Amino acid sequence: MDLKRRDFLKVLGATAAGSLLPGCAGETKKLIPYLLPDEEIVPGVANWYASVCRECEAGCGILVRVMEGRARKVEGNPTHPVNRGKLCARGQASLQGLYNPDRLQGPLQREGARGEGRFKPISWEDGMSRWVSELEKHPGGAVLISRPVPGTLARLFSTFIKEISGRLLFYHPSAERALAAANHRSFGIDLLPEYDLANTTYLLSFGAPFLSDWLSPVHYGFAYGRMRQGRPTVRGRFIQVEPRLSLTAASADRWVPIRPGTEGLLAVGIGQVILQEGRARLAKGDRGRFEKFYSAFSLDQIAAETEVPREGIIRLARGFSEAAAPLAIGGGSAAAQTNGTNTLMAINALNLLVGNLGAPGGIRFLQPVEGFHSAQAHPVSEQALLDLRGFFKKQKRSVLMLYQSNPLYALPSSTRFREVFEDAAFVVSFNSFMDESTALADLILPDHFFLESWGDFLNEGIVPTAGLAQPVVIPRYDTRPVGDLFLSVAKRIGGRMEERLPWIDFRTMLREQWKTFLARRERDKSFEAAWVERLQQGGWWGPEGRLVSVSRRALPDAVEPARFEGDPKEYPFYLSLFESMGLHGGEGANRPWLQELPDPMTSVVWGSWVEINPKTAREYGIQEREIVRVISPYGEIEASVIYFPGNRPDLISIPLGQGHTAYGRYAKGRGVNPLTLLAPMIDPLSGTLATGATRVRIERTGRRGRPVLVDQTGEGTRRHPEGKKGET
Amino acid sequence: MRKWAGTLLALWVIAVALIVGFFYSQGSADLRGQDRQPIAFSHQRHAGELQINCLFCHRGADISPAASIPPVYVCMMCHRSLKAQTPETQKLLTYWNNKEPIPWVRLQRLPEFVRFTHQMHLNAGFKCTDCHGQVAQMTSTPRAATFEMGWCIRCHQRNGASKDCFTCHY
Amino acid sequence: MADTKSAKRIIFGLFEPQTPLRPILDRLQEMKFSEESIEISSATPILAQPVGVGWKRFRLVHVTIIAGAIGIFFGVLLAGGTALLYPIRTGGKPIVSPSIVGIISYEMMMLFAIVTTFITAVVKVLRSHRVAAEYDPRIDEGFVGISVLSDRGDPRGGPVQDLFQEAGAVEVEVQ
Amino acid sequence: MVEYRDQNAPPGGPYRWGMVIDLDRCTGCEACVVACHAENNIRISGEEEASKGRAVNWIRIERYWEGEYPNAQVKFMPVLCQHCGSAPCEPVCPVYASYHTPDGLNAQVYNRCVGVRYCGNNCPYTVRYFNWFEPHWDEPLNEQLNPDVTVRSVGVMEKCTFCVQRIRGAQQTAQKEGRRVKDGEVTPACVQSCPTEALVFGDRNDPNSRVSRLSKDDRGFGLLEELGTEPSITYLKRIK
Amino acid sequence: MEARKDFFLKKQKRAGEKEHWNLIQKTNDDLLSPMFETGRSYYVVVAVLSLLVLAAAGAWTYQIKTGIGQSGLHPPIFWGVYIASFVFWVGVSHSGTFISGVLRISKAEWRRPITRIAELMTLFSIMVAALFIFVHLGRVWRFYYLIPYPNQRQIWPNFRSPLMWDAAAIFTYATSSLIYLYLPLIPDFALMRERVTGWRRPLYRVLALGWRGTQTEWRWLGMAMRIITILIVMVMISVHSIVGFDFAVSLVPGWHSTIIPPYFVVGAIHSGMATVVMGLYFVRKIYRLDGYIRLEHFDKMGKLMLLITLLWSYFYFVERQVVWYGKIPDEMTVLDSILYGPYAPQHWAMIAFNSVIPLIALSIPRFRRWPLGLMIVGILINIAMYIERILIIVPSLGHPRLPYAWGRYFPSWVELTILVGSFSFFLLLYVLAIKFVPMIAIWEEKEGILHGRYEER
Repeated sequence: MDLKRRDFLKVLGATAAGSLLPGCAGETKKLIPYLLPDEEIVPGVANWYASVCRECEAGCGILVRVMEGRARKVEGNPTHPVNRGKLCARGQASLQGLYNPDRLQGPLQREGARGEGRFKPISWEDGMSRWVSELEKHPGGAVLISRPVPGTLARLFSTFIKEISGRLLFYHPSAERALAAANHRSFGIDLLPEYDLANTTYLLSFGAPFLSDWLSPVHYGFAYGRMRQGRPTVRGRFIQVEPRLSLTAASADRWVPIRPGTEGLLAVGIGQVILQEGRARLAKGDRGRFEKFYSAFSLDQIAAETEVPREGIIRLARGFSEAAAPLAIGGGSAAAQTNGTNTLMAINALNLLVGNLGAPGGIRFLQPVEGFHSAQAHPVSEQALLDLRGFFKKQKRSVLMLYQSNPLYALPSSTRFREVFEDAAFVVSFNSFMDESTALADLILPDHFFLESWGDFLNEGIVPTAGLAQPVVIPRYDTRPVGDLFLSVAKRIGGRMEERLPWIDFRTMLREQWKTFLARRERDKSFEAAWVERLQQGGWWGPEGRLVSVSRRALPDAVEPARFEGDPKEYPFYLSLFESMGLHGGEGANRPWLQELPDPMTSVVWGSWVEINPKTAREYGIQEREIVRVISPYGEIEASVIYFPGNRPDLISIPLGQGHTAYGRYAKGRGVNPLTLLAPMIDPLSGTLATGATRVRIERTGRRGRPVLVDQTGEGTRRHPEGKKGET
Repeated sequence: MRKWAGTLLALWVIAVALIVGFFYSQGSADLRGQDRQPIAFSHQRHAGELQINCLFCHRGADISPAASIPPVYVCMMCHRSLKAQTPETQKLLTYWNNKEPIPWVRLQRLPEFVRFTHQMHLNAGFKCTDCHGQVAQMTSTPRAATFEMGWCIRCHQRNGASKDCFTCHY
Repeated sequence: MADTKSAKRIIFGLFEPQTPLRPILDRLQEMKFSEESIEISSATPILAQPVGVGWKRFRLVHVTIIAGAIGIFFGVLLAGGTALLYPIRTGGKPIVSPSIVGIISYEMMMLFAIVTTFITAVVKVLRSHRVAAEYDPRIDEGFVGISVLSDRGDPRGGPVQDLFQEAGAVEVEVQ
Repeated sequence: MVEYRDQNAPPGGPYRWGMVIDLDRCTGCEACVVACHAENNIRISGEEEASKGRAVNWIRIERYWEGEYPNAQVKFMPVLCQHCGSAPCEPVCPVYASYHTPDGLNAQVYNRCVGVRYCGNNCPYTVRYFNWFEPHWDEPLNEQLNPDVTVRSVGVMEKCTFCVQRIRGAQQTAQKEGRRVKDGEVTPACVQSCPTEALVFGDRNDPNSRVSRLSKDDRGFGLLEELGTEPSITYLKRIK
Repeated sequence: MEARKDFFLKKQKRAGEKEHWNLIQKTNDDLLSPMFETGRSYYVVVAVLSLLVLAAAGAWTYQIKTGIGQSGLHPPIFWGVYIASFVFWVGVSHSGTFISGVLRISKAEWRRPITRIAELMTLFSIMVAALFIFVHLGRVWRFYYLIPYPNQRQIWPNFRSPLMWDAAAIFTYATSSLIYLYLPLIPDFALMRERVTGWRRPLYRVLALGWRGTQTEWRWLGMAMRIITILIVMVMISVHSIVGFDFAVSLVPGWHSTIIPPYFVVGAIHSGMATVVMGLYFVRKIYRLDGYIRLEHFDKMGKLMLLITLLWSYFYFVERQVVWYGKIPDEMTVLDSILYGPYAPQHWAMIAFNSVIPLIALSIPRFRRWPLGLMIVGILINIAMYIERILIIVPSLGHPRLPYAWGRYFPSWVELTILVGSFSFFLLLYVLAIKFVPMIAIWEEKEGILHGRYEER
């Protein structure tokens, strides 16, 4: 019998017993942080708790609606400057992570050989002892791969790892490392800027999927809305340059289907025209340098290379430079090449040419929240992860720890990252789900879900905020917050470690951290009052971050052509992998809401597909929905074809996120993981994996697939029901 | 005669349908549930003799859709200090000491598709007894009214409240 | 069902199909049997004008029309009245709209008319059984029966039986 | 003939809830879709059912291709129940499960529905969804269900309600305070989540509400309004 | 009619008179013999049909237990085989009333062996049709919400819904059909009452209402028949018009057409006639009633069918032509899908079976006197009419106005089982009825014999 929505009698009783009995040890203590006196928890009436969304790396502020002790709905926090009360599909679906039927419910120990996938439950005590003894057995050999956790947890991790002289790698697959590297090189600042889309009048985007999964889609989505219709007389123009018509390009006024890997060249061409036509707004000192750089290129050659006609380039340049507030951004497919960093630098140079740094509608670097003591939590590139292979080989037997990261899925098999797991003496995972990497662990000590735990989130890039997360529901399973684990191990190890990490649990550490911070920020209030206020608000943020002045205005060292793996004759197609709206890099694949969320462009749900330009498909005699084999020098996959008029004819595009071999019932064995096709091509400047640098060919199988389309026939969507009405 | 047989059959079918429908519309409330309450709680004793206000225990009634069952700790507010022990209060103490909720059997249940809010009705000036009867004189509390739709509608009509379906069903 | 205990009796003569009936009927009328007390049974309708009882100037179609009118009234109540009892707005349609009331009333009119006509006819058929004798299977084979209703003590009983015998009745029976 | 009059209208006349959807802002990100799923206890159909075309999206983002490469264009159009003033789905329901509320909502009363599915056929927007089976949530996903919204049983039609549970909540508050619901006081889940603020919700009978003002925009049109459905949703054309 | 009135009263002395009365006895025996002579094949047929019906009942039970999702329906196609079958069976039910009604009104002599077969068809097919309303309901256990009766909820059904018109019309029609079948059966029940033994005897005794064959009874029967015949033809027209309204009053492209109600009536009669011909053929063939269902009857039926085919083709042409010429985009989408799109094979098969083949075949006099051929044409027409019901429902629903929502439909095994079961149920009722009522109205036949005899002279 299903537990129905209003079955609150039982839960109410549980709440009553759990939260109201004095002297209740263990987990129930966690309920006391509720902001409301327990008398005010009334069945049938919702309570709202502010927290920070941890579904992606943007760190939106959220409000969680809790009724009868259960989280019912997640909504955007209207006061949070990152998302202003809005929330994306993934954030909404975080509830299905919390209540996912396949969550790990307690500590597990491997049985049988590694990778066999057999685990048996053990007690926390035993689990912790094993972990500690393994750590002690391998001094100096421990590696922690964690998702980026800017804030107190990063400080805890880095202190801990430093004390055991291990390595700490913050990694997230779609972290746009190339963008950070390019900005660092261009502007000399180690921050992600805020692109002031809302005030832009001409947005030139090179592949940046800012409306679906780039940096902070909600933040930029909000700004996009303002850019289009937020100003009474001005409507910002928006051009998207990329080989595949992405979700973001769908909203653009014009889509420029450029040849993959030549985005940097196009940027250079545009820059050249701007300079030649004398529209550059450069400082005196820079002009010579710029002219020298740009004069080295021939516009005709650029036009030929990029396959954007010369007039088109000139038009783009004029439109861009004549605009009141132009802005060029780059990322996504433009960054996913071996020349990604240089491409992005060339795009940055466009912004330098029109002098929009710090201007409204331009690029702004904002000072992070000051006075917050935290360790750096900048994500590392794929190259850094791959370097671990050598480390583990050399170190021989060492301990690998995983926190909320799944590198085995996120890295192409051609990178042979699996070797790290094979070489590790002991693998501990703190993940909440049995994902591909966790399945290879020796010990699983599952963390609380983020809605059950304390935490904070220091947003350094984009909009500076310090988000504060509190548990909104009683932990559902026998899990433990990872912070508490590290602190208690610190106590077991003792010595200097204990000195550096003296807190009894993570909550105490967090409070202390914030006490120091708030003491400086809100001097007139007592800590308790300020703390409660911060909890209610969901963190701390100032009225408007201070601008950081940019000292460096660098041009790319060179704009070299992108390298591709695979002979163009044998492998005639470029490959474009893109993050699907709901699943992103695959983290969302175990949330049924996201699996059933139609892909906005193709309306596919619950599976993978291959997008081919209809013209190309017809040349090959491929029917729509036919299963096709995509072959690269490194692997092959099979999936159904969807005719996609927004693909270059020489491009095959496949969504990421499916093809899990583990990760619960909704994800496992569904669709294909196109990462298996990829060659281990790396952008040398940023160390980022160049996902667009592999060439492929296709073969027909003749079998008809059954991709699930919400747009059932697919025919009708070729015509718009409104005809002329939908547009002007 | 054949015609009558047909009529009789039709009547029989309608009668069966009505009977089935009647019981169906009763929801899943078990009217004999009071025999199976874990503790023989007496409203007569508490609300009647001791004159405890309804809202003291059912504290959700005027602020929430649900009147709510009191948490164990509300019972213990008094029973902690009471010296006299009966087998029934002993049961209460057992629950309290084991930190278990009391599995009360629900008697006043509306079907899932009915959205009833106590709050609105109390705010409109109704008393608990208007619908639940003289609870203060009952040892067990069966339904005082049918709680069927027609019963709701009649009252809504009498009091000029909305008869719109979307008031209660969504 | 003819009741043997009642004061009435039926004299029944069964005749071969070819037997001419007119003379028999003429004789019966001469014997002052009223039209209402003579009935002819046959396997198919044979007379355009029946001779039997209960054939008054009753027009079945009147019943039909009255029933139809009641049906219309009922239909109006059903389609219009019930809608007014608990008015609910739907899709820009008025609570009571004439065409819809018309459709329902039409169906109800037909239903009432047909059912009432049927019931009336059945009642009439059942009531006509006072006069006729029990069914004889041979009637199905084409034989024709003549029933004469009279009081038990009626002196004409004997002569009627004689008449039937004379006319070549296959069987004469008194019920 | 006999027209329906509401006895319980708030001060200043009845509401007429409506929405404005700015297609120039909509980016097709589908945040609204999941928000709606979370708020309204929409079932998870699963791959098998979805492959039969039975996936439920009270609000769906329709995507239309125009042109061929390299001039291919995509347009998104969020389509949800238009809460027609003269809804084709309403009169065809034999049991009044589909009807029109005094505040302009096109209501679906689940417990009254017997499942003839005529309304689904007659809806020109195809925004009505049917419960082909008893909905099921793998434990403990069901713990997320919103207690304010009925979990629909097998055999009934369901559709967008403009998050009536939120509207009723706001109306009750307003009624207690003897006033009308203020503009922006209540938003359906989709409107609340929309990152680009493409969706705006409010009372069309209030001339000063954002919805009323925006729907007078030159770009405004009603989806299939030529059918005389009087939709409560105004779309603002996308500028190209 | 003076002469006829005194038919019995004249002295009958002509030669061959005796034979004539023998003929009446023979008629009784011949027409009753199917009720008493039961071969083994009969039981086989009943068993097979019962099994199929049971299978359908099982499928339906399964559907009720699990959900209507067992059908192949999905948005936007909310109606499929069930409603198509409903419309089809309502259509078939029109034959009986139309033929017997119209022929009775026009006093056509050749109706005599046809009426009973047709009337039974009416009753059984309307029963099957009504069943489909329930099969189709999503929550059939709540069907009583559709019944107008005073209830505690104080809510009545919505008579603004065409489905309520349907309910009223079907109820009226089913009741009337039962009465219309029953009235002319009374004398036959009386006849059978005398000939049967065992359990059937008390049953017939009740059903015969104590019939004695008196002229008063005949008179009342005749009058009731005349009135009800007229009324039921009026009901019949309204019933299928209302079923047509279900579609015509909606906004669905391809449905919203003023010609739909009369077109439905004609289509109904078309399929009904075809079914009657099939019934005639099989009853005649199996029970060797060549002497009663004669070639002239087939010839007449053939002519009537030819007329209806022409009428149907005309209506069809008008409907499509108007849409095609008007070129309203949404309507054209539906029409295109039917004429050239995914539904084209079915559509052109339908045109062939429904119009072209019958038109050619039935125009040939010799063909009309070939029962087997006529029966085959009947089968073709019925297949085509079923396709036509599907083609009215599915392509229209499959192409709603917003193309994103377009869909295709294929029935599931549950739907197909129930569909087969419905045909079996109809046949089973018919086969069982053979043992229960004479397939040809015996008294009418006898009346015909005597009448014919009279006319000869």
